[in-house]
Amino acid sequence: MGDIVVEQLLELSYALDTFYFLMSGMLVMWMAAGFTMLESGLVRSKNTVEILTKNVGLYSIACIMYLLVGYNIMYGESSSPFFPGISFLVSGDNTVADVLSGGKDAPYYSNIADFFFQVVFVATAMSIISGAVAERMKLWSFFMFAVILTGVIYPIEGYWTWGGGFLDALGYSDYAGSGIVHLAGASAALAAVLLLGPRKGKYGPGGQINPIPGANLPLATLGTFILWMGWFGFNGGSELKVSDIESANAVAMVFANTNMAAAAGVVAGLITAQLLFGKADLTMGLNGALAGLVAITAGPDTPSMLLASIIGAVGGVLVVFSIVTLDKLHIDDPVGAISVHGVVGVWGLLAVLLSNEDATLIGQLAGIVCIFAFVFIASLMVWLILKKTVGIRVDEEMEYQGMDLVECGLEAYPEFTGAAVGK
Amino acid sequence: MGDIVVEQLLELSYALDTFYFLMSGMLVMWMAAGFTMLESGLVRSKNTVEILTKNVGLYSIACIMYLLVGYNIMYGESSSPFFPGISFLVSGDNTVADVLSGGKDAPYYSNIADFFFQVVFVATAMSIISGAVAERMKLWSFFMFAVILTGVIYPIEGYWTWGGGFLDALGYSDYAGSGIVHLAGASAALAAVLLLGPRKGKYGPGGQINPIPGANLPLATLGTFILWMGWFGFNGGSELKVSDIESANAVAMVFANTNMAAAAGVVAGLITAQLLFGKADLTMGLNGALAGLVAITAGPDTPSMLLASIIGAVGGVLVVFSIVTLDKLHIDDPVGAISVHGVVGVWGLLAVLLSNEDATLIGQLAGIVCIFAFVFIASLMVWLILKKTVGIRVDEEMEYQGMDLVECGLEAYPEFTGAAVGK
Amino acid sequence: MGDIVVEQLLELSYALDTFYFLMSGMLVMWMAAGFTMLESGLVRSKNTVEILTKNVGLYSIACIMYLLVGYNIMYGESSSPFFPGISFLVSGDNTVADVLSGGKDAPYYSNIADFFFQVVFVATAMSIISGAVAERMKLWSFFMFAVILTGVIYPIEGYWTWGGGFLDALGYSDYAGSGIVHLAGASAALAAVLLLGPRKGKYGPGGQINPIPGANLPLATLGTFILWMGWFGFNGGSELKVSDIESANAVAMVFANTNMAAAAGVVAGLITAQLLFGKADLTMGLNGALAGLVAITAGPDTPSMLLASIIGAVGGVLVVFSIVTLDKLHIDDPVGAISVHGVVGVWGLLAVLLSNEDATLIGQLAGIVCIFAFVFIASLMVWLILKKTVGIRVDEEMEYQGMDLVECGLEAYPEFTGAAVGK
Amino acid sequence: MKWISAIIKPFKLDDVRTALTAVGVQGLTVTEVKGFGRQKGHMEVYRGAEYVVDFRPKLKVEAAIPDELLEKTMQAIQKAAHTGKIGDGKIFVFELGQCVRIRTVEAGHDAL
Amino acid sequence: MKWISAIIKPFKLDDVRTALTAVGVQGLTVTEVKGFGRQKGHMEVYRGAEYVVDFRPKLKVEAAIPDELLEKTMQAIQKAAHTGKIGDGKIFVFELGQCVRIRTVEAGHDAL
Amino acid sequence: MKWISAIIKPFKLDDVRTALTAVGVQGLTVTEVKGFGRQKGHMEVYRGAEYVVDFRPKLKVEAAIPDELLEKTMQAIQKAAHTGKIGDGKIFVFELGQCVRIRTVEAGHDAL
Ligand SMILES: Nc1ncnc2c1ncn2[C@@H]1O[C@H](COP(=O)(O)OP(=O)(O)O)[C@@H](O)[C@H]1O
Ligand SMILES: Nc1ncnc2c1ncn2[C@@H]1O[C@H](COP(=O)(O)OP(=O)(O)O)[C@@H](O)[C@H]1O
Ligand SMILES: Nc1ncnc2c1ncn2[C@@H]1O[C@H](COP(=O)(O)OP(=O)(O)O)[C@@H](O)[C@H]1O
Repeated sequence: MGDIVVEQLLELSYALDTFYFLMSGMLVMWMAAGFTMLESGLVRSKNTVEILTKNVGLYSIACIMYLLVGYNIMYGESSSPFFPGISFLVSGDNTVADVLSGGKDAPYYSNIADFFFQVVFVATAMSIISGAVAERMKLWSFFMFAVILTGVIYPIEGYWTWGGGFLDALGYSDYAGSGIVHLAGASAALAAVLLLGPRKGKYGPGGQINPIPGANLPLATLGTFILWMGWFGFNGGSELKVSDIESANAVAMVFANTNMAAAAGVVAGLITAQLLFGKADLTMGLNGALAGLVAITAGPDTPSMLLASIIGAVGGVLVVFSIVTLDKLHIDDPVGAISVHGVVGVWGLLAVLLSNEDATLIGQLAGIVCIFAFVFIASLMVWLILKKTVGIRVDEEMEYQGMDLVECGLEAYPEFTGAAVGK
Repeated sequence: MGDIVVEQLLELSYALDTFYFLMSGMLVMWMAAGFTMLESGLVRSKNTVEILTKNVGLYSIACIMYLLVGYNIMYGESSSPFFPGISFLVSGDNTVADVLSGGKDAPYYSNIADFFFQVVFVATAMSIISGAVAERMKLWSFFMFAVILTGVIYPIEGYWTWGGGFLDALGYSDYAGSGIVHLAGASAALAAVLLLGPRKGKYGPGGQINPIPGANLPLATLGTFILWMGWFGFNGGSELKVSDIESANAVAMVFANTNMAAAAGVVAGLITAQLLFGKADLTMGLNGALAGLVAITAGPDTPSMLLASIIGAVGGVLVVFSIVTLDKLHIDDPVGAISVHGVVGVWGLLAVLLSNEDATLIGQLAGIVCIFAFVFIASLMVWLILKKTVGIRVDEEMEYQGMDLVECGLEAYPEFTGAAVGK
Repeated sequence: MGDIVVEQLLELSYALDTFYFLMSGMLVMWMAAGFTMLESGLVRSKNTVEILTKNVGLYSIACIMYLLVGYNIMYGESSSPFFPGISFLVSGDNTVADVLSGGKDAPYYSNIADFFFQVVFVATAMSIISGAVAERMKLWSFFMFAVILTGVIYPIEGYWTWGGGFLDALGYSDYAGSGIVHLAGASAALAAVLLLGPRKGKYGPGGQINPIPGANLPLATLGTFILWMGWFGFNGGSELKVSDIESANAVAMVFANTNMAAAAGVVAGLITAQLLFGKADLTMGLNGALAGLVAITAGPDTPSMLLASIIGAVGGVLVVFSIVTLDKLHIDDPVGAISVHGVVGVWGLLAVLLSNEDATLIGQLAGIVCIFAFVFIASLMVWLILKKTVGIRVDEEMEYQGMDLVECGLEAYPEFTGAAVGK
Repeated sequence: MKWISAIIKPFKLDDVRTALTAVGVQGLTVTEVKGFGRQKGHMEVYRGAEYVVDFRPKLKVEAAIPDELLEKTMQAIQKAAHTGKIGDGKIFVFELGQCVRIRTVEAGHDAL
Repeated sequence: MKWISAIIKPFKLDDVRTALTAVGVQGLTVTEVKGFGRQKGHMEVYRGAEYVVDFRPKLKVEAAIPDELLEKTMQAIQKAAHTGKIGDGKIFVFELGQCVRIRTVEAGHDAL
Repeated sequence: MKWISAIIKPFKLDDVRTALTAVGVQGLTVTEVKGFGRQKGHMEVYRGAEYVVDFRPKLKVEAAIPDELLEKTMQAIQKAAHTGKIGDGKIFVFELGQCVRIRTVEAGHDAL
């Protein structure tokens, strides 16, 4: 009888961990809606349908590419710590016998649940980019890039750490991907923005900065809340196990720290904006929340809640300065994606050193440099090829008219908008 | 001591399965918000409050009717495979002793959790209808129909399969309800639309088709994402068990396949629109997502992820052609509900044959024909009675003025809309 | 071997309960988005950014204050049943040894998960207030009040029941906080509204009531659905355990009753509005849903689903009359928060007596009176101090211009709104 | 030259435009306006409080025309915008001093 | 007949309408406009960049009136729209050539 | 006094305003309008059905000016609003009977 009991315990524990993965993955999938709402709130109404289309489309492309080839590149067999192997499609699930074999290496949760959880991460990385290139990039060129990033570029750099490649060996510590996901997305976004140039009218002839207010701030706020919620799956699921006391405690810590970092990011962002600009700029509060979340993502398991709050708050301050600075450099990022995910992603990776004794400065710097350099350069090359062939930017007249009519033939709010005066 | 351990294993497993049911039900409930946002984004602003009211109201009516009588019709005792029995209200939960008795027939999760999961399904079926009849149907007539459909019509046809009636015996295979829920909703919607006629101005005197653009596409997109998320509960919960390895693997497969089918539906829908119309019509991408979801719902457990993607993609192509065709037939369905849930629902039921060896063509066809015929005819009769008595359509002047002021006394966006010019 | 099995059972059960807490907390956190959307849909567009900022900010402040001091006040050591103790920050998590010690008092779920679940409750209480004071209260004064309420006032009255204080001893029964959370929030809101006065233009010179329609009803509806969904965590998590048959059954009952009460509240609210005003006023349907939810919150575990529906329906009727009455008394509450959470909260507390044999009228009345009196008076004092020092209301010209430009420097919908005519 | 400014019911726009094109009017400019007149506003209820919305949505259709088209144009609008129910609107006629086409600097009749 | 076109501050609409009704003006048409003038725009900050919104929301209130009402009408608007602060707006008066009521084909004074 | 009413392409607003300020026009009023003219509308597709949006967004810029500024003002608008492509718009000139500043009760030229 003892054996049956042990087996049933394994079954239950396997079921609980699998369920936990699926719930986490579901929450990360929900982040796609968050990015979509955030970005569609921060662009002008004439470019809203296009940003919606890009977001729905990129999530879908990410799923397909990662199934076809990405997952295997990232987690498949390889003999080199730099170059992952390649194979196609995802194989079946664990057999009951394998699970019950019970050794150290026996699988303890569903393989397919793992795929599901991983696939939504890819989409997150790609979502970061769509905001930064909003209001001027051609739709289908963007989709082509999405194919490459989610099918090849992300899986390769993901392999280096999570697939057991050289960054893992170097001790690079990145719990849920401040670097692997967020900095990577921001690096690709930066490459795109540099090639694309700013939106027409964003910077005046004398170099002055013309704000281009987003059309729908309640949507942007909703998007932030969705991301916040989804992040519980993003970070919480990255513990990869919940079925024993220590894992459960760790997951709880991750949830609480994720929440505290975001909260502190909001407060810091709002106060910074109030002090700098004399106004409680909501968009800075929202970016502060996201900055707090990105900052804690590299290590939400080790800090105390107080330290997590501080890490988030620093992120919230940083993001405001970063946004203002990038604007002065005429790097036009309509939603602040490069600041939130890139600049603050780096901060998050360094902040791991504050509480995680296993992390080293060398390891973290190696990760930052390698991920940034590889993703930036690889993306730049892909963007360049696209630019020379199909083109990446719509022409000026189309940009003035708005992407929605040109690319999608639709208006987002056909009954509401006239020609906005004095904006 | 052995006994206590076995009992505790049963307790834990019961708890896990119950919790899994509740989380799934919560996600399906959330689909009500998805339908609401989708539909309110695809109608004109003057009919928005009314569609919101219909959606909130129908979900509530569904819950009440299913509690009062529907659940018992569907899952109660009956001696006939065609006619379910009738009884009222839902009895209490399983006793601890029953659960611990441990035999094959011992309940393994909460009865009330089952009710909760089932009740949200009914609401889904009814939600499908509200979109198709939008912008012209009387509010309270719609609610009266909701009482009948959720209290009687749906439970009867649901009984035929899930309650152990004749379709179950015929081998009709419909995992989470492509037919029982989606095709059923679409059949009732078709009956309504045929009796109602198109919205005024939708088809010109020469038969030309006048588009009536939806007022708020970000909401429609949000609604689609909500539905996508909620579908993880809809399909994922329909495995009905998660607490052992095989069930957990099956649930994981269902999550992953559901996601892949939706993603492929988006890509297929967008590409089809681009090829047919020369524009990446966002609304077709959204309908593609839903088509993918509906298509996979009849059998998300058996196909590989690749096959699931193909099933979804075919759904995404089909839905575009179906929408265009229905429009040419002057069947006016503002949100494409009949195409998404009806036409693609049928495809989903047939697609089961591709991977499920237990399914037969005969069984699937029997299900399709019986469900469609019964729900369509029963609904047609109810709609007819409503039409002859209280009326189902507002008069022309009210339709012009908008349902919102007439039925609800409110405007959805009182500060934004003037009299839209040239729309 | 027996010991290991017992320990593993404890581990699994601990993991499941912790996971259940975290999922519940995640859902309650999501309610913050619900309040935000609800409120931003019910104010005018010129005050929308400010209400968004208030909601994002108050949630964040609540998290920080509750971490710093609130949680310890509410659940810390104290020798007095009236005055809680005070200490700072939240200590670490349970050790494996403590959990496995297995006695009656051994912790059965993560301490940090408990904090996470509790902290989102505080935010809910504070969210109630922002709606009632909308469109006229200064942003930073509001935030200062949030610091006090979430750090001190709420924890003190929470201690009286959930922390084991005198109300608990008196037998006051309040399952998930109809009183402790909702009535408390409404009491603080009432104090604020009395000091603030109505919005300019809300009541005419002859005392007539001028409606001030909300700018975006789809958002308000979305907010209601989000709250409905989140409430499954709010009530469902308050069972505090899911890992055995009885607890699982109880949680299932709570989910189902929560859903039924909300559904019945919608139907009751809509019918009442139709009968009273001749229109199916959507906003009354939405308030009906929330009223149903608040009403059942004090005791969702004991009634049958039918009784739960009745309790919700009474809430839905009550809220309509309460809103109309408060308006006649010139108590200007733009979103109906005082009615929904206060008046109906009291009803919910009394309704406990219908099914819970352990509850007493005395106990319930004691709870109502003590919570209302304490929170109302304490809040009044804080608001008064704020009024005398920094001021709580913007000046008339700013109010006319809108809070958004004045406080946040942004417009919510910069492209859509002109100067609304005839509103 | 004359300047015609007609206040009409919004759903008559297409009819009016077609009628104007038919008589030879080459261009027109439309503005969304709110009108107050004999036609009374409707009652709305918001959360239990009733109120009258006095202003009704209308469109203002404006066209510059040569003098000789005046008669025909007015009749065209009159017929196309007519429902016979209260609130149909008005046609106002003004003297137009000058007209220039920005693209070509043509002036007067040629610019219409 | 005269055509009055007044640019006013939006929150004065109700007062102006009441005043006009009082002197016997039967109908009017209101348009949302943006005004640029002596009254300066306000500064907004969006994500750290400051900008001036030069245009201020105003309403244009237009009414066709018989000549004899001109004096009274202008005074009524003047009084009702006056706050004394910069940006109060202007009243413009034009000669109105003709006026027709679409519903009845009445013309001239009867159509006002 | 003259009343200038110019229909322009929306993105030319800033240029036109600057040009008008330069020649000494002190105030102006802008309205969002939809224009129908030689410039044809664009095709949209919504869910498979094609349709033409005939009306194009335009801005109407209005200014009251003293007679002596007429020439300069018209040239200023002409130049600033010109792109040379179809749809550039028109300038219409009316006789303005009277003008009063609500704030000060100044009338005529002083009120412009
Ligand atoms: N004297 C007026 N001056 C300006 N506009 C007017 C005048 N009279 C009516 N209007 C406009 O014409 C519209 C219709 O007028 P109304 O009196 O309601 O009906 P009818 O045109 O049938 O007489 C009004 O809504 C208003 O926009
Ligand atoms: N010359 C003008 N032509 C047309 N509209 C004008 C003119 N001058 C002012 N306006 C309108 O009147 C409004 C108020 O004018 P402004 O100069 O700001 O203040 P004031 O009316 O106190 O002199 C402006 O916003 C503009 O809409
Ligand atoms: N006769 C007219 N009366 C009133 N507005 C006109 C007239 N003709 C043109 N317009 C306005 O001018 C705009 C531009 O005119 P259009 O004929 O398209 O091009 P262009 O100005 O190059 O001749 C139109 O959209 C319309 O708003």
